[in-house]
Amino acid sequence: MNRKNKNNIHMEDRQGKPVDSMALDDEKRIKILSPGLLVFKRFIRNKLAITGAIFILAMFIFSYFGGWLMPYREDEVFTKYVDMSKVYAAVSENTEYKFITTDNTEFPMIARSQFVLASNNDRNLFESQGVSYSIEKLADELFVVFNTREVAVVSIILGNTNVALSDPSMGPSFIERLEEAVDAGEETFTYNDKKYLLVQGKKNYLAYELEPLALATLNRYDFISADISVSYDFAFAMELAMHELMETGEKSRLITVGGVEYEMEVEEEKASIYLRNNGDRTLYANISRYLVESIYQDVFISIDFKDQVKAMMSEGVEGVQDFVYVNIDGEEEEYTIERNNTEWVIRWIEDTLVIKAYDPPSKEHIMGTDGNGMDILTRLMYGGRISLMIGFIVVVIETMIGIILGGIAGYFGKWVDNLIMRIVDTFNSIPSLPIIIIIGAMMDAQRVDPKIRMIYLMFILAFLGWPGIARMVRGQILSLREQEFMIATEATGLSVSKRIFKHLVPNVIPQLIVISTLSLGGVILTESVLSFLGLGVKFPFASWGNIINAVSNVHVMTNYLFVWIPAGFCILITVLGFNFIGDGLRDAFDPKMKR
Amino acid sequence: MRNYIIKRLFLSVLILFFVAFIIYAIMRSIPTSYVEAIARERANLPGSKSYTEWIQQLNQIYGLDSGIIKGFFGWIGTVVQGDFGDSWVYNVPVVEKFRETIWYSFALGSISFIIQVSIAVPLGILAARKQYSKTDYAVTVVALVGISLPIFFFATILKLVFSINLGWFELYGTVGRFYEQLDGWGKFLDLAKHYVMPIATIVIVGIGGLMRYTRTNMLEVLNSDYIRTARAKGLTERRVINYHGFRNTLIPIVTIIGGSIPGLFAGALITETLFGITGIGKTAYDAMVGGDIPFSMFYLLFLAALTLLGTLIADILYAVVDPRVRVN
Amino acid sequence: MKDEKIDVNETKATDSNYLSARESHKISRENRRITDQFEKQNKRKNVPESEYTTKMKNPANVVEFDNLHTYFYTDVGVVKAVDGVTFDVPFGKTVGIVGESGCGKSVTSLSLMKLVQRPQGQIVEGEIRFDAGDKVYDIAKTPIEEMYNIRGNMISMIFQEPMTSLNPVFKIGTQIDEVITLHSLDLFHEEMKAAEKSVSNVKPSKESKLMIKARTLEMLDLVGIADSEKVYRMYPHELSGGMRQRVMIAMAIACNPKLIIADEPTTALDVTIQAQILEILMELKDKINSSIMLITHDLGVIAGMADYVVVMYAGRVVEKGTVFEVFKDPAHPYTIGLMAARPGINKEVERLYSIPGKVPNPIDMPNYCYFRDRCEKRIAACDGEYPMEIKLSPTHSVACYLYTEEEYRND
Amino acid sequence: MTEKSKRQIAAETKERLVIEDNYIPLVHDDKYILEVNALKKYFPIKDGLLQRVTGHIKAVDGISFKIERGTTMGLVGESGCGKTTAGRTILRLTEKSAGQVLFNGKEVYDYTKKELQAIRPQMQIIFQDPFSSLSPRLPIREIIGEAVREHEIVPRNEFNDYINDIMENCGLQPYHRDRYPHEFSGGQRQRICIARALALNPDFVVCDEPVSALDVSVQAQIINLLMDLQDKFKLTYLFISHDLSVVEHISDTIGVMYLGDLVEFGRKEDIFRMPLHPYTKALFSAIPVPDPTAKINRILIEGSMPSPANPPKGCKFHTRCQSCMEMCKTVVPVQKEIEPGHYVVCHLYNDYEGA
Repeated sequence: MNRKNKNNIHMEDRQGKPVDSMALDDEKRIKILSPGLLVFKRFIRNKLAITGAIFILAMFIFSYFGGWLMPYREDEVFTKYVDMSKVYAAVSENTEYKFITTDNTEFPMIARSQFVLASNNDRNLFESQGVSYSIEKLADELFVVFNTREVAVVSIILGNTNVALSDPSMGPSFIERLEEAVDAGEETFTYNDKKYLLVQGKKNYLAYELEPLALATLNRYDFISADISVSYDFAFAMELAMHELMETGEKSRLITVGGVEYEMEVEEEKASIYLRNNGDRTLYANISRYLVESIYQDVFISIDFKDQVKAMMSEGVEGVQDFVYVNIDGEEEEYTIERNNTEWVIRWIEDTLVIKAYDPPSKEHIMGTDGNGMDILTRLMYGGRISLMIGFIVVVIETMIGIILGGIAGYFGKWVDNLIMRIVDTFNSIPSLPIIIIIGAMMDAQRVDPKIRMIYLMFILAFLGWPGIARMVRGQILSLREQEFMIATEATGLSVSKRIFKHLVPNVIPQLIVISTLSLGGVILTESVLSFLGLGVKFPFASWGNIINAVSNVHVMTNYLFVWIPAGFCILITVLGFNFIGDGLRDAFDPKMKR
Repeated sequence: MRNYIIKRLFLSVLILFFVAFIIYAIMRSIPTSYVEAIARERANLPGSKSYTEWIQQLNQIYGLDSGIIKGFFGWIGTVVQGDFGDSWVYNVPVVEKFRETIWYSFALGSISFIIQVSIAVPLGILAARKQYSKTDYAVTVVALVGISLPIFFFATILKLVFSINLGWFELYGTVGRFYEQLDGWGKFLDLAKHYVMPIATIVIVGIGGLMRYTRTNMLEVLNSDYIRTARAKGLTERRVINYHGFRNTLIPIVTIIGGSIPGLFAGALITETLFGITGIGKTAYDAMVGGDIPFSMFYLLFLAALTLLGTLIADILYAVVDPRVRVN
Repeated sequence: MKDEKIDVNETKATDSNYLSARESHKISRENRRITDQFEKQNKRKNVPESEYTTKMKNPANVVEFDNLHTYFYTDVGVVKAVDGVTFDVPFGKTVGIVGESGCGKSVTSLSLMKLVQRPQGQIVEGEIRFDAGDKVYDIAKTPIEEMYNIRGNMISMIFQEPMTSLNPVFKIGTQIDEVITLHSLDLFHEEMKAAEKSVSNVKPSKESKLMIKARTLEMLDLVGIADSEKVYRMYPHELSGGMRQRVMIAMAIACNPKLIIADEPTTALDVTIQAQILEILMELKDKINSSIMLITHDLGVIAGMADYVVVMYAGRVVEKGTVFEVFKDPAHPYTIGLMAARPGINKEVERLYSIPGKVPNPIDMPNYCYFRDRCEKRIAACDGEYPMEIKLSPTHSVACYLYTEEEYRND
Repeated sequence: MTEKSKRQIAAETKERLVIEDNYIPLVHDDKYILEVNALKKYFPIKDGLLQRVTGHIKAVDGISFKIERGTTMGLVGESGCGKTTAGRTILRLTEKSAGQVLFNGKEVYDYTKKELQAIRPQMQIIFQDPFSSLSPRLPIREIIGEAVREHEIVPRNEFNDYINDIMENCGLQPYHRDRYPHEFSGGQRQRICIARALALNPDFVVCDEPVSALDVSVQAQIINLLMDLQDKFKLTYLFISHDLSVVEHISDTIGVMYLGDLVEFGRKEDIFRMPLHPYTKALFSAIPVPDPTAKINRILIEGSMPSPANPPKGCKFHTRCQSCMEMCKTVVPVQKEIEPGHYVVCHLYNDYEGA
């Protein structure tokens, strides 16, 4: 009913006009469509064209305005803190000798291994890299290593002791002491606070001067603070004391090293050392066979923690065991400990700073993040800018070349036309994609700057894309030239430039718009293929193609769909949009099409 | 007609000559440091020729040591004898590698092509018959989506759905590991498992153009006077379209189909690479990315020749198919 | 340059006579609604025969157009291309339809064949009665399926453009054979009648093929093609325009149609060729005894060919009568003007008569005489409704206020 | 094919390819605005590998005539007889192959490009096809006015009035100025074409079938318009048409063309009173007469026109001529003046000189 009313109004509208005052054959009687509206109307009526226009508009807004509105930068890497169960420390029973050297001396690595060999074979002398060393066994698994220097040879010929000194500075009293030792059959002797070693050869004795170099022990020292390191003297004293205590069964003893008084308490295989100060005692260090080491270089594990761990271990750890450590500030820290063969691994939940790689969509990152921790939505926007920009620039360049060459060929004809058309044929048969791939690969190897690369890419694409346009322009101009209105322009004596720009060009433009729109889609597609192959737009610049590039990793392809699916649809929609519009425009401009 | 063909052949050879020159010039403008770096890299690979041998080969065949014009003629001389040098990446003569791989591409190309034609032409005609109907819109949309689909994206989706999620087809390669041990049917199934997705990709991405082309031509034919005459004769709509309309539409379609036959040898560069099919396309891609100058140059020239052959065939076919042109 | 540009703006603002986007939208929406209705009607299947058969008013006629309206629903409005046309085509006679381009003469003939460009063009109202012998069709209501049997068989058509009206990829012989195979197969093979249902798929046997070919050659001979055997094997493009038009005529007469529509058959041809073609048509008409509907804008052609003349103007018949009546005593001012406008050999006039103004665009025509505004004999009565048809004699009638029924009844 | 015959053919071809350019130079008479002498226009046919010229389409094959100032010459003939080409060659819209074209006593082909452009306004052309003869993307005011501005025919401040004036003269409304060609009917387009030509204030206008595409009533309007304008502006027309009755109405002199030749030429009255050439006669008789009572004896000429690329030897019309004689098949007839100003090219009148 309503509809009918509307129709009536409509009829009145048209009849209400002062028709009668006009003659029937007056064109003013009939309203017609203006030329612009005619094309526009045909375009509007094409649903696909409208869809295409909406697509493109949306992509433009998305890429350009989206890029402005987006708070993130194109290449901003996002990080986050993650509670990660991370290995915090490893505990193992020490089975290797630790060498505590005296001040300012060095015990080379090679020599250390020689020591292990020697100690296993009960030799007390060994050599490494031309340096002689000797070993003194203090207790089981406790040795002192000396730097050894031959000082004298004592030969006993017919009961006569003959001493040959290597060092003339040694006085006769040393010889006396030496002879005394030889007579006594001592293996070592002391002279002038220095230790000497006598080794019996076949016919003679060799005397060596011993200089303490290092203490070799299986025990580990855990100090109260990271600043303290173990010194030779301290270790020597402590080791001896500990040994003795364990032998005697005593529980504790006072030891003075370097004027500082310590108290040692021994319990099973470990010992605690307290610093005594006017009767008070504070824990200073622990000695044990266990090695508790943080995997971080800068983390010092407190002695309490180590104690707690050791205590747990002595109770025996089975499977994964949680434990809580109360630190100095009274906070509880949760850890897990797990036996792993001969080792124990301590893990903790750590707030770690990591790159947000492949973060699923969230509030901050509506489309998630990619493998580099960059916001995918932002990348898509900037990628759109680049894809569209490349598309437009390439099409503008190739259209210009096409118009100029096609126009010249079409307008001047004859040999000029022939020549240009052969050039077009030639360029047409040059395979463009392989050439771009080769140049891309070459630029890769030459490490060309991504920005310059992009410019090259545009020029190459344009350079290989113009022949189609040139051919179209030429054909169009050839057919226009035959039209009578062009002959009329010649007959009226118009100048060549006016004939070209006022008569030819406007008539070529519709076709040109169509072909440019269609090739826009093509260029964007080619660019995306190249970028996908890693030969087009390069990181840090985003491009839809290089975003999809992530799928070369099958894991990403299968598990992180949000990384590559949107980019694919962006390309599809944009190219489809341009194709829809181009198709619609072609129909709209074509007077033969009825609608 | 004979004169025409001879003339066209002559022209094609001439154009091919210029194309060859441009390709040669492009290759020559590659920085020598790059060439040397690649040669050195190649020489380090096990079983390869030495660096000096590679460079020597290049110098010999491509005349890198002489001027560009002289070098070009030298190169053309060797090419005419069929000598394209040894591939750097594959370590075999270029022509030999080409012979090995071309049939994979041809198989892939021709199967897809047959499928494409047999789908696109009927659908195009259907769309034209029912212009502006829902069918027409659907066909147009399918065609344009095909044209607009990024091939790598579509291939990836196929892989994801059919290979990873459904497990119907294989992700990569031409044959399975146990291919040799399978019986005939098994071999066929195995091949199908590898080839279905690449073929589907090529078909979907390539079908749009032909479909649109058919539709446009059919529309033009249907608007012509002789179709009205056919209707006035009392022919049924079916016969008007399938006989009078179709025969006229066939002229441009046969032309374009004939023209694309040489293209079947060109290999689907992207598709083959994506699906790991060792056809000429993938081989060439690896060669190009690997800086294999001899193979790249051969491939470029090969493609140019195919393009020219395609246009030549199309033009000749046009003259053969269309009675109006036949006489002259 | 500058001052010109200002001028441009001035004139543009005042004199735009363009449809606004809204009006245009309204029109196209309305058009779609109406054409969709018609299309629904057209696409019905299995229409009962009673719906499209009727009776002739006068059994001497082969075709009777009765108040035919054919409209085109275009973007700028409804074009009433044929707006109430009534005339008869008697058996064995030639009826010439004259009028200027756009007057609806071609659309009238296309309506008869149901070949009007759909969906824009629709037969909106009226009847076209066609006597097919065993029954009488109302073409306006006849479904397309039934039309296949009428087209080319009972009514055939010759078009204006011989260069484009023949299918370029088929040989002449094939094209004429086709129409004979389609409609007259039973002439050669009784048993083939059974297969008539699937006409398009019938593969004629060898003998009937030869007979069909013989018939084709006969037709080619009939239209004055000397080397028919050779022409049979030729493609259309190998023939000149005149020859092609002969082929078209051969095709049109091949099935002995009851009516031949010749739509400007000689307009695209040179005078000398036109004379040849007209000669052939004249001869053939007597030979095959069918009626001809000759559409042309050339009064000379009509005078030489037709028995009856129908003058059309802006989609309506303004005058009709026998050729002698119309040429001797043209009644309608338009007919008179048309005749005076044509320069003729040995017709000494200083100045040609020219009808002022131009043919109106048939959109939204007001309800008064369409010729009123161009008419030099306009009287007060002309401001009234569109004039009725006045019978000046039993065969001669005119739609004009200058004449009244009484005047002639008394005669 | 033997070697010899090949060479022979080559020699023959070579001979055929030579365009003869021998004519007796004209002496200019100021009463004629246009004098055409032995004008030829051949279009080359290219073939073979190197696109060598292998033959010619002899569109215009040596025609001679003169047009007096302020008169109209009609040029009739069937389509493809070369009348359009003749018109365009006279205006140097295509280059001639041979012959002379004197416009106001000066050889048109002697002008430089620049000079030619400057004298273009004096000789204008109106085309047949009203749909392709107007630039579709320019408004009417531009189509008519652009050349006026280019040649500075009127001062800039009078430009608008001038254009309005011209449009009014040609029966166009002022509001048409801003419309585009597609909005007009054929007749109006033809008016626009006439206005475009007339705006340049020409002396001589080639009307190339200006009414062929129009309806009868519009035809009359355009013909009347052309004749009115001729009176008003003292124009000279070369009126090309295939329609004899139109030509008869408008022309003072008439030339009949057949296959590139001017077979008959003379004053209208003479030609209609006494058509001489068999082709002219046939042409006259072929015109349909709008009188059903008139029974005319048609001279039907058989067949259609031969190809201008390979015209018949001798008289080109002999293949279709009813009064063909033996000599017509071999000997090329020459132009003869049968009565003052009435020329014919036909062997039938070989003896006429003596009579």
